[in-house]
Amino acid sequence: MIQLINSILVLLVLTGFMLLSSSRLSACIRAIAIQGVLLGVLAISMQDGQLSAAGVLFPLSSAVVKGFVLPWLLFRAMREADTVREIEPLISYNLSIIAGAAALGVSLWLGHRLQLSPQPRSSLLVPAAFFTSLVGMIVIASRRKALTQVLGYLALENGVYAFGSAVALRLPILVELGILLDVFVGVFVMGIAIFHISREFDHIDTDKLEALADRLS
Amino acid sequence: MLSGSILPLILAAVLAPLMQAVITRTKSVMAGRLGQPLLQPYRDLWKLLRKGAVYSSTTTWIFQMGPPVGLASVLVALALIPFGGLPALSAFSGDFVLIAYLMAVGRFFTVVAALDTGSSFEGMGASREVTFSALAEPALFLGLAALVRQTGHLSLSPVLASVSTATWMHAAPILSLTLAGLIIVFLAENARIPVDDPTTHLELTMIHEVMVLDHSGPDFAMIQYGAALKMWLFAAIIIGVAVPWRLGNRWIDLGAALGGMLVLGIATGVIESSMARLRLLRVPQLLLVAIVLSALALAL
Amino acid sequence: MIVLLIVIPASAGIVAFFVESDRLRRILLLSTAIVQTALSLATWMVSPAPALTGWLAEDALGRLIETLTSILFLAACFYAVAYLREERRQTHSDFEEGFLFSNAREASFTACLLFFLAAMTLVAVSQQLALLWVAVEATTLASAPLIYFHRHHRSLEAAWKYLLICSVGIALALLGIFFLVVAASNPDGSSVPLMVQNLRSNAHHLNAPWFKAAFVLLLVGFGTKMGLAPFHTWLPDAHSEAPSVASALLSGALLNCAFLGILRAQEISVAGGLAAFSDKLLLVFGLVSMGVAAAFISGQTDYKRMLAYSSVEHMGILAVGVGLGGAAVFGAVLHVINHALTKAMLFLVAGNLLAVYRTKNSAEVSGALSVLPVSGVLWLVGLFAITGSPPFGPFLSEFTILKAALDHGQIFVAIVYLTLLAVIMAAMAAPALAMAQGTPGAHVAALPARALALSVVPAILGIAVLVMGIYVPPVLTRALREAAHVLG
Amino acid sequence: MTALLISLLLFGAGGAASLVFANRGRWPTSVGAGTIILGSLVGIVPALRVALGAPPQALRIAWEVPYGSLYFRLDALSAFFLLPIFLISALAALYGVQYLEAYRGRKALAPPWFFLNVLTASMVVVVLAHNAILFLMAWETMALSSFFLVTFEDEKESTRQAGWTYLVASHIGTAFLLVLFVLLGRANGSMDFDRFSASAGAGLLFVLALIGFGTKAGFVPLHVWLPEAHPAAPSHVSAVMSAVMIKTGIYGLLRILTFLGPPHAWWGWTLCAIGLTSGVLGVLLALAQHDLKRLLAYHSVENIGIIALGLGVGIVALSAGAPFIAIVGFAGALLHVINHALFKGLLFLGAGNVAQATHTREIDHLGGLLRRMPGTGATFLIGAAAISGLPPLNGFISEFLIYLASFKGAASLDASSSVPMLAALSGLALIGGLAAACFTKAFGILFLGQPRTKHAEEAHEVGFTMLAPGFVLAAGCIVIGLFGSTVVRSMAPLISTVTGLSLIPVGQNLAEAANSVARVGCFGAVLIGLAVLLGLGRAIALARRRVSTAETWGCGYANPSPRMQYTAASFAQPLTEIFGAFLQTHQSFTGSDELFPQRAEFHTRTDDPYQSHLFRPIFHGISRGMASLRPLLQGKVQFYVLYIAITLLALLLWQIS
Repeated sequence: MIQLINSILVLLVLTGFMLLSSSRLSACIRAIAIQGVLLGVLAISMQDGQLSAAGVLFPLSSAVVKGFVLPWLLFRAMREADTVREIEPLISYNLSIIAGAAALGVSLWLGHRLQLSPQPRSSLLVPAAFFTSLVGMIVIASRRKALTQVLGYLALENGVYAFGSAVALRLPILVELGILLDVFVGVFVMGIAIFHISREFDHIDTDKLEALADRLS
Repeated sequence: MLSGSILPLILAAVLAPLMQAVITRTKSVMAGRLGQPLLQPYRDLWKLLRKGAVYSSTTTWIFQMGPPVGLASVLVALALIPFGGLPALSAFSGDFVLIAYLMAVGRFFTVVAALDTGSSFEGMGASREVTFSALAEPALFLGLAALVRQTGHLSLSPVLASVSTATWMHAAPILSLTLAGLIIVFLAENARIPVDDPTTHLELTMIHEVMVLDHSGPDFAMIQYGAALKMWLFAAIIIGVAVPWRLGNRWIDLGAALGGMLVLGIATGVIESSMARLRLLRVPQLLLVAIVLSALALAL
Repeated sequence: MIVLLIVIPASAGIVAFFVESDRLRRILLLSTAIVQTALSLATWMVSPAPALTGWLAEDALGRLIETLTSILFLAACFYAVAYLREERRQTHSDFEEGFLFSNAREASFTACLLFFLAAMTLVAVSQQLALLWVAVEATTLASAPLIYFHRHHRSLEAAWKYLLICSVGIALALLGIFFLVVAASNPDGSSVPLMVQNLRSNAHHLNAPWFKAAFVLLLVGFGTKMGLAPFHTWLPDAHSEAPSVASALLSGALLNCAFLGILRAQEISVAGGLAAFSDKLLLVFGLVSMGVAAAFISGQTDYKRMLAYSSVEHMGILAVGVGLGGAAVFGAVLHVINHALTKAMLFLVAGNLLAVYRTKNSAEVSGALSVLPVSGVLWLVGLFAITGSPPFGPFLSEFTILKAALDHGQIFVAIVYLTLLAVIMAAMAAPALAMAQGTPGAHVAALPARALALSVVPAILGIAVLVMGIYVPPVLTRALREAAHVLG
Repeated sequence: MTALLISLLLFGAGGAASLVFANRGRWPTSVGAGTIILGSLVGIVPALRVALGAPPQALRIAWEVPYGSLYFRLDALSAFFLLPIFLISALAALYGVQYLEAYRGRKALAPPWFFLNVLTASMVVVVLAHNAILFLMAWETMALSSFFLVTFEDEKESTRQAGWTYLVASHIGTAFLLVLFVLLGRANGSMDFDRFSASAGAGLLFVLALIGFGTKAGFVPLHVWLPEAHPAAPSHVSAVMSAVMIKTGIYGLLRILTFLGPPHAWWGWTLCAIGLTSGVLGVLLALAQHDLKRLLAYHSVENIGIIALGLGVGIVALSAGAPFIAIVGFAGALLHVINHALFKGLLFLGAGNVAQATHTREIDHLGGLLRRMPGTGATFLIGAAAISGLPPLNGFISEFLIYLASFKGAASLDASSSVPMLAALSGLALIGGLAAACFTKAFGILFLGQPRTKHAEEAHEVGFTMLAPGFVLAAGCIVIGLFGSTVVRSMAPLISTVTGLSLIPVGQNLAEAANSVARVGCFGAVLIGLAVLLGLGRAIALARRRVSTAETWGCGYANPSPRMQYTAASFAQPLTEIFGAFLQTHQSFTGSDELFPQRAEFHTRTDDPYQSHLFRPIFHGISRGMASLRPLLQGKVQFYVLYIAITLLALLLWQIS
């Protein structure tokens, strides 16, 4: 079991790097999709042995939403905005990978500082979750395309969710559903926004979205 | 209220023009001339009093108000001046403040009267008058403060009464510094050389005389008489400090004081004929010197 | 009863989305707002029973925020109805760039307003932190379309930034809540339910490092939504581009709801004896926010942005107040009310000025007092109130906070606080006065007969601000004490 | 107390009514002015009674605001300040009736009446308040209402600028007061004055009070708002503000002193220093002005300086244990509060008459007004003589007392304590001289000689209701000047409240001083009598002689023109030259110095050196510093998220490790 969990977490980290390194949006979306599925599996495998209906049903549904529904939405948005790759991000891909490495370091330090008690199944859990969130922020902060930023936001959410599924098993199902719903609606609304952006500016580079600022008058 | 003696007032009223005569006489003697008779000022006053008057069409009642107020203020002030050991007609704590401000009243109305004519020359004189008097005031008050601090009294009569040979013995430097300051104020307030030249004929260089260009007849008489009284007033204060002999016998004391006045008059004459009028720009410096002297007297 | 508070606006929102006739929809909006206000006022008479196994319950703090929200919403609705009518009439050419644009469907706007209300109410009454989180996120999603009411690129940009930044922040807040679960879990590993009550009662064996991390995350997360610097970046854009009604609700109501999230965390921290730690953070962010606000208010040419930054400032004041503890908390909670009323009024008035002068550049506005007497006067009232001069409400609350700061010997805090207040006052007064006074320029739009509500609603709010400055009702004082009590 | 509440009620009602009847023609005017006058008449009675020694009255009502209570207390100090407030406000209201008519049609007249009522009411509450919150509310209401009165002519850019300066200045001042009151109330946790105690270190509290109240009073360098606001305001408002409103700053300072217990000597030294600088710089700056109301505004600074000198002398003496000096010093300062109210009110109203009759405040554009406006001219002359401290007018009496105190101090106190005394008396002398210079200039150039422009030629006397207040005030100046001793004797309760010394010795010391004042009065009367006699004498003498009129003697030049008259600028030039270092006068000369010069122009302008060299740089510095943060918000959403991330990590590193 523990091996499974660890390997899932490692995969989670790897998808994070994939998200950071790949310039093709489709690849990034896939990375997010994989993360979604991984999280579902993780959530199930965390509750060692005693499987409850809810305990299985909910992770499955979330896996479905995160692994398939959202990616589908995003692909549609991509097609509407007919853009395939993130050209010249604010910082180069190498640099963002280095940033990712740094993020990994920070996450490990944090995991060392914040010990779960009693020891959870994997000491990798906290670092991996935190790393995924940081990757999400790095992506948002370093990419130009609105779509990529949504992906970043999803990665952030995945990180949070990974942590949640690990420690907060006992979160009431209602809350979990609420959270899931929120993520879904969030992405949905953002998708609409992206649609409007692409219609307004006929592309989705956010560097056109800099009209509002406090420049020296 | 009227505790003291009326004699100082009478003496001032009678002898004030004489002092001016002394000064003029000294100057002419110094210049090798015979000079006018000592009673000339009285004659002039009498002549002016009998004349009619010419008023500028520009002027208003302010102009006519100037001379009476000016004269009245000096007369009232003289009622507070002791002389030769005789206490003033009236004395109360702080009376010297009243004296100084009565002088200010006279000045204020002389100045507005001058401005009333709308003449640029009189305006100029007025401007200089207020400038220099504004600087002379602090010097005067610091000098008075020095005397007050020395004697511990708050009224001019006791202050001057208590300046005795003994005081001079132990506080000579203080008193002489104060005296020097007061003398400068005396010269400035009475428009004498080196501050102002009363006998010049170029209006542009005058201070006091130019302010009264348009006054004539009785008005001018009042102004002249007032000027004489004002001079007497300051001289009396100076003499009160400078002539400290109080032998008890009032006639001798009076004589000493009068002698002092005579000397002061002659001294003024000598100064006037021995030095030239300062450039107007230098006058403030002279007054600052006076302030410094009095301040020094206080610091000692 | 509590459920009703949420269900009524939510269902009304759904209905409103499908109602075609404007009249009916507007009537629906107004009646919902009235009912909501009536209900929330009723909760002061009879405190409602907790619902959903205590997930929804009204404590003093919640009730205050909830009532305030519904009252502001009521005011906003009356204004909005009039505003929407006006919007119908005039052609939409952009003030700044002159291009033509359309508005969003009024139906969806109304619906979002109602959903927004429902979400905010849920925030106020939910005792379950995760639920509270869901509610806060819901407010974001419900209000984003409000910001994008005018369909042009600037408002779109504002909406996008709002969505993205707040979502990121909220995600962090969720992480914080999970951390809280860990921090609060019993030694044997079994975790306590995420109810404020239980968390407070179990606070004595909080796991300090985990809780600190949790508090930091919650502060950053909800702070983003609340507009604490340096997370406030969405706020000026959103407030300046949203229609004034929306701005009024964002500043007056939404920010308080986000603040409530932080207050919940603070409650736990106080109960757990970690106040020293959380107070420090709150003080730092409070003063930083005030400073940043001062920096961006001075020389600010856009008067709606100026008001937005002033909101940042006042959020900072709230943080300082809570961070100081003691009597300052009372002041802070009082300030929540004062700021909400004042700022809502100011934004509504700003809306009126905008409609007449058709510019957001304060340099191009002058003589409001003569063009719009009521709005002009209210604008000045608002200016003096918001800069904390008597006899208006904010003075009392700001004074209370200052007094507490000095009484606790927090001299440094007091000095910075006063200095920044003075700077902000000086910086706000110059443009705001120039707008109200002087002679109106030639470019002033010809006045259409404007609806009465547009000036009556802010006037009522203005009167409320004045009253709050010279008479704080005892019942309110009691509620404030009760609310302040749990916050140390 | 009830009477005072009634008068407050009247002010409130009048203010409200004048708004309600805003568009009912003359209603707002008559209602607004009427209530002020009526309220003042009602209120002045109890004030007078308590000021003359009736026991203090208090009234405390619970008030539902934090730390607040409606706590009014009327003791000798409050009563004393109430007198000028009521008197000047009533007269100003009467004056305003006609003054504001000039604006009918161009501006709404209801607001100024509303705000004048509010201003009066708030001033009354300020001096009555016995609770910090109540005080602060009234204090700020006072500032706001006067702000709106100052910006009455808000169509002028300069006026708006002045308003902003005033608002910011008073706001900053209030900030210091907030701290002051909180610290005072800290010990007993109550904001009622009678629970106050100087627990937090009396020195600090004194400094806070000095800055906070000094801003309102106009101590240099906190005076910068004054020369802006007073000229901008309508003249009757300038009169109220300059004559009584800024005095509330003095009131506040005295009130605080009563909480601080026995004063330290350095407080007195500080006050003397401030008084000296304010007095001398105030009068110098006044001397350099060409705008009549600006000139008067600077004279307010000067007179506040004189008051500060008196207080300083008093405090030094108190701490040195010399009751007579202390009592006389305080008496002088406080009497000067009333006196300044009288003659400064008179002068501002006179300036208002001139401004309305000639539509200009430029002294150098006027001249020869005495013939055209005899009433205004005569009253203005009395005011000018009074403010120059000339006997037999009131200004001299108060300055005389301060002189008396400082001479006594110079005579009796030890070397170090006598330094402030000497500074005071020499300073007073200099100030007196300069003030005389300034007002001979003002009166001479305005009213004497010949009109310099059409403005002055076409001037004609204003109506009776605008003259009457001036007459009343002038009469006041003369009465106090002649019967000052009675006033001084009656100040015993006040002085004992302020100094904390017991009534009997205070009475005796005051009586001693009053004797001198009585002599001064007598001599003043003699002076008048003698002057009249001499005048009569001359008239009789000239009656039977040839009295002719001619052109002014132009030293040979036959036809002088008005443009050849001495101007205010040239009149003041020697003094501004001498003290140039303090004034920084800008001079601009256009013209040629050829053999036959063509048309030449010479201008001088004197800005406030503190405004231009102290405060403006500070404010610019602040705004520049603020602007340096702006690049942080350049609109890139990526950066915004980055800020969040960085802050988060920084916090975690800071808190968790």
